[in-house]
Amino acid sequence: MMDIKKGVPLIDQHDENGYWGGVFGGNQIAESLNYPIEQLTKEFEILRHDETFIKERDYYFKNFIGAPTPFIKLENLTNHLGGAQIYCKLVSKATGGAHKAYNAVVHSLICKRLGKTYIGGDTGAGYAGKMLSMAAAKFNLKCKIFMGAKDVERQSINVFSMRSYGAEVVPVHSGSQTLVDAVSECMRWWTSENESSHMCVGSTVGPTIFVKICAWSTAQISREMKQQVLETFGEIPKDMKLINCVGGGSSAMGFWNEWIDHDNVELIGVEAGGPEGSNKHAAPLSNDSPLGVLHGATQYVIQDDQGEIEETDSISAGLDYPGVSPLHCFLKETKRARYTSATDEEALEAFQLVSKNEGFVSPSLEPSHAFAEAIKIAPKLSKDTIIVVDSCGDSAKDSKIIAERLGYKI
Amino acid sequence: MMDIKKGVPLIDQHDENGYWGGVFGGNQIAESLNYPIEQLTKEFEILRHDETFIKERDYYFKNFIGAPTPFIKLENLTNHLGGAQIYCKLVSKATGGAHKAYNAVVHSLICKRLGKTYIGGDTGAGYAGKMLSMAAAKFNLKCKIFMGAKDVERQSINVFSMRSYGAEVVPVHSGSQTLVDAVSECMRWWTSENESSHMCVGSTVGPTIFVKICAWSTAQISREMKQQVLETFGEIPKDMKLINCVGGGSSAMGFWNEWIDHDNVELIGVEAGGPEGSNKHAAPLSNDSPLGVLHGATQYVIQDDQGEIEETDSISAGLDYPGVSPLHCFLKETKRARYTSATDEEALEAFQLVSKNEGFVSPSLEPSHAFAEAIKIAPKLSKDTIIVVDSCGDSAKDSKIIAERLGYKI
Amino acid sequence: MSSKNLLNTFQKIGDENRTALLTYTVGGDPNADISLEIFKSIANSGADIIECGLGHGANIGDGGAIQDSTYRALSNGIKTDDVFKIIKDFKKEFEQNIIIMTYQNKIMSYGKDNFIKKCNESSVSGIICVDWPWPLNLDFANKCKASDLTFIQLLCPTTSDDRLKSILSDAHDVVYYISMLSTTGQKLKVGSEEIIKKFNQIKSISPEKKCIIGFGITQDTISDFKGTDACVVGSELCRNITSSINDGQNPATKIGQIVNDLKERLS
Amino acid sequence: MSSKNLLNTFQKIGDENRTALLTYTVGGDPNADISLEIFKSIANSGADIIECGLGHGANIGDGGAIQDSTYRALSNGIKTDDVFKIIKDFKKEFEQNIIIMTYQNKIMSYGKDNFIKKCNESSVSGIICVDWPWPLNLDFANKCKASDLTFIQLLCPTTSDDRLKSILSDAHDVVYYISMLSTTGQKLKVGSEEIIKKFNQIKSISPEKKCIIGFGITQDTISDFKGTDACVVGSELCRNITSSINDGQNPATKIGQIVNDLKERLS
Ligand SMILES: Cc1ncc(COP(=O)(O)O)c(C=O)c1O
Ligand SMILES: Cc1ncc(COP(=O)(O)O)c(C=O)c1O
Repeated sequence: MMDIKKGVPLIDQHDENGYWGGVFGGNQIAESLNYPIEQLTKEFEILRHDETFIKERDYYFKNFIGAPTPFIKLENLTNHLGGAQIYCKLVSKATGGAHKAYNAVVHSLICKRLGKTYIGGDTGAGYAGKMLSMAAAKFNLKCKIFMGAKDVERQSINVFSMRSYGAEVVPVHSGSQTLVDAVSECMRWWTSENESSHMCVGSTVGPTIFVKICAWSTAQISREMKQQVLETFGEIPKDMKLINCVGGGSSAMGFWNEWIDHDNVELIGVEAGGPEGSNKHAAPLSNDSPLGVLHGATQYVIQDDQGEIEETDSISAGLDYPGVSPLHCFLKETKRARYTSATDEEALEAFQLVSKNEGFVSPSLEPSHAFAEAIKIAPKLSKDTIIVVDSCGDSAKDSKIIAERLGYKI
Repeated sequence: MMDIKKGVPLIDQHDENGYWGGVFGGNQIAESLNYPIEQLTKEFEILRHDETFIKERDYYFKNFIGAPTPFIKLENLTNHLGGAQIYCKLVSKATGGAHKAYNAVVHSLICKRLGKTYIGGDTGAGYAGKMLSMAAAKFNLKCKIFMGAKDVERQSINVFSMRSYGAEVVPVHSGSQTLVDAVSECMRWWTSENESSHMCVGSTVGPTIFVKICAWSTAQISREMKQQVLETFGEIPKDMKLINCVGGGSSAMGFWNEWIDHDNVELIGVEAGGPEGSNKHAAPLSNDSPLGVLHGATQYVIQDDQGEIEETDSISAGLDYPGVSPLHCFLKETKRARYTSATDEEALEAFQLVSKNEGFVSPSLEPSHAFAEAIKIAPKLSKDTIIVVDSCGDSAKDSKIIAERLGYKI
Repeated sequence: MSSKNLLNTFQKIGDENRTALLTYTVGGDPNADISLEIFKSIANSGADIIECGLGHGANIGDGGAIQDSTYRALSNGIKTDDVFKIIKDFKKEFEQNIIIMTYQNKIMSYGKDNFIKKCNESSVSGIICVDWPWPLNLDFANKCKASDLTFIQLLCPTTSDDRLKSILSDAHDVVYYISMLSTTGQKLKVGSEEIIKKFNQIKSISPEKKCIIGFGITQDTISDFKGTDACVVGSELCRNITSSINDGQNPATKIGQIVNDLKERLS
Repeated sequence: MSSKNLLNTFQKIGDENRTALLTYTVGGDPNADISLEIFKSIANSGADIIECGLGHGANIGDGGAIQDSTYRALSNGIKTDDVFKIIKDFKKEFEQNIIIMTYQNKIMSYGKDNFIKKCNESSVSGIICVDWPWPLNLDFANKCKASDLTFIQLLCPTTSDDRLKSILSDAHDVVYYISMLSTTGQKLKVGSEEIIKKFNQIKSISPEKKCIIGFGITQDTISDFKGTDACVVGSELCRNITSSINDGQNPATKIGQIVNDLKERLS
């Protein structure tokens, strides 16, 4: 039986080979990446206990990313649904419009500490790439972003940002031309360039150290939220549910991190169910996909009987990933979190309902999946239940897609 | 001689007819608007001294708009330019991406206090409209936004937001199809609908009460910044210059409000110079345009010898306005502020320089005009001079325009 | 054409137990010649007094129909002086009083004194300025009076009783009651009884002042206003100028016919 | 084809004072038949040992040339069993040892034991797994050894001395030295002296182990590696398969010519 230990940060609950629960994660990488990963692992262990580094991180989190992001009650949505009280952590207000900024800043700071001048990263929705180029510009690093050609097309606003920050955007034309291929290509690049370059993996995926750094960075979300919850309610509510979309899983990990040990807080992850009627779900957890090795880590992954990654399809580029963080596999296996999915259509409807009721929350398509779940369950719950949705991305990047789907003329 | 009084809020330095310096502003409106304007004037005088209202305002400023927005040093830009120390007030981090959120929230709250259920507003860049629809959705108000047809086209991302918040966007096809026509049309609408509807003017223009409400709302920017300046420097720097773009002038007024009485703080307003070589500047102050009456207020306004408003042209929809706030006319006449302009090309260059050097600041085209001035003057100034630029808008809405101009493929 | 003269006209009509018919079209729409022709046609068809718009592009009071007329005149290059010339030429042949209806910036940019002087030279009787409300307009109104021009104050349904009294006490011989809260050219959205009630209130405060009723009056509704001092039809005429032009016809003919009809319906 | 056999082959070549020539192509590229033909052509042209890629779409170690081959095979429906069948058919006629080069997920999804069993049945001599580094691979490597399969450990320029020693001490008879930090198919970006220096270091630690050098070796650079144990050419062959297909020619012919040439340059 896999177990979660209390009082130990989730990111540290792996074994000496980097496996959570002895199974998920690890460093299944080419030998050429062994040295930089060891180096990074050592450096990160030092830095995470280095007060100067923590101060620097917090300075940028506060002054550049704009922490803390608001924690607000969605009165109208609550009234509209009748049932649980719905709150929202407005992470989309982080500079750049999503939680990806935390990981990008931390990786850029690490890159400088490593004495490297070049940083590269993958991106799906474009937020990870946007934030990394943003941070790279600030920290005087050269920057290269790998992005599936399909995503370059559908998330062009974020591509614009990357280019304007001076990053080189490399469209990846192999495979499904989405995030999975971008990550592969980025890892290939790093394999060649790791002596002078640092790699930032855009979510809690990849070799163990990348999972750890990313979750450690986004943990800022729940750290500040815990305070906000206490300020708002005076105590931790008896019955609280935290709903988050899960692509790679970095946003959910950040949103949940401080709550793992609080058993009265339910953690609900929402994966991308894809178009109604399609089988190309990007939902390895809720669809019980088999175990596999992808991008250096063991995880549940959508694959055929040949171990080939299957194409996924989601309206939300950020969730369109066939694998999922080893941490989420671990949370699923230990039953600490439950995972479900929402379809494209449900996400779109949720987007509309939330936008029309609650102007200030303008969720991108990724968190719209989380809202879809909240909308499904809230009416059946009691007024004493607190639902908190992480609105981890801003809709601006999706304006083209949503407008087309909803027939707005823009 | 016109004089500024010390110790009196600038917005209250008008005479009993609403004229600053006896000349600028006023209520040159149709008789049909007299009653609602009187009613609004009275209500606002009550509300601005009502603690409950102030608390409510501050609650939304903090929890929805995300006040305070960051105040940061632009190290790379400072080093690059050599000379004055350049700081930035990152107002673009306000929810929705610009300072327009403050005015929108205040007007929506007022609308509710007035017992009205409908709110209408004008917009140029689309930010004023986006924020108003955002606030309207939150406060359960029906919302109508008037926008020049040309602006609907060039700022389509913001139009998308308005529609998703459930606002009706009315494209205005008359005249130059830009902000000036949108404001006219909005006032016409209000003339008909003022019994049940409230009007929000999107900048510090229009009849005196609208100038006052707007400046009172955006004053949040300098209120919070003053604290940040004190935290950063321990005192008010001996030689500080605050640079802000000026369209209608709401952002600049908000940025300057708390500093009016500090004579060692120079206030520099930057208007839109338009395309290089063109005469269609949207720069009534720096080009010494004659006095005129526009949208109910006396102000310097770009007009021909027949009193007809002349077409302006600016790459930045938000600055593309032939008039300017009476408050700025007053600041110009009393020499408290100095006004200059930047061309489209200079703004674009500034955008690039700032983006590549300082990732986190991603100014829209409006504040890029302010940066252009900072870039011009900083190298000639001493290291003891502090320049603060108000980056009052986020570039996402301009991605199409900038990408086209700079030849980025997106 | 002194202000005396405008009052006289109204009084004469009153004595005849008639309601004065006023028209509004934009001076110079679509160009100087045809505009003059239109004014003549209006006069020949029996209008009592003629309002001549001196349009402004950035107006905030006109609905679509009058905006179209204004943009047409402006884009055909009509200037303030052209409008004065049209009026002057008209007055050479016709008796009807002319009232200029305009926006403040047109007057300011022309120069206030200059504007009044030119009104006098062109035999203008009165001025309505849409965006120059009482009491801000008092200085200018006094100047008008000194030059024998009637400055016509505006009143509307939401003008409070106190304000109504003050305005009327400052007003010249003629005032204008805006029938409803709207720009020009919208459908009449209040009942005519309500309008007439307010008209009566105005008359009870200032029986000696003549009160023009305007906004939203068309061929369909004009007969409701029989018995009042005067009413104006504007947008309906402007709309017809537009359609005549679109149909390639001379708008003066059509406008004449409509004014004839209005005249009949009002008597 | 026991692991003994693979070592014997190397030893025989060493005794002949030759450097073994290894080739890498993707099994099933572009389809089963032609792939088999290519292997035969390679064998007939004098390659000593044949690496057969069992490609994976989401690989993270292959450059463009090998990716193209992989995608071609996969999109033509090649499955793991097809690759085993190609190998089996090849081995019916040829003596050359076959080494499978693959990614961990291919083995996992096939089942580790099953995979080893099938290797035995198909007379595979060794396995290289790009994304299964030491020491994570030890369990599987031991299983291979138990089934008489050589699991070939990988080494690279940044493998630390300590790690190098540990890996070598755990390694089977044959190891693989990745010549530079890169994916497959990139230009050789380090000098061959440097590579040979590291090769010598490896040999000085484990003189009894055979060391294959790979990555970046082409017709242009292969002669530099005379005197080492063995070197592999892969991307250059895959690139030529692609161009032959694009030119409508049989890739087997072209590949045979190149292998001939490589063989000459290496001797
Ligand atoms: C706004 C947003 N939410 C969620 C995701 C999914 O990633 P993760 O599951 O790592 O948070 C992305 C990825 O791009 C994103 O941009
Ligand atoms: C970002 C931004 N800055 C400036 C302006 C100009 O308006 P103001 O001068 O009122 O701040 C606008 C108007 O839309 C805007 O969107």
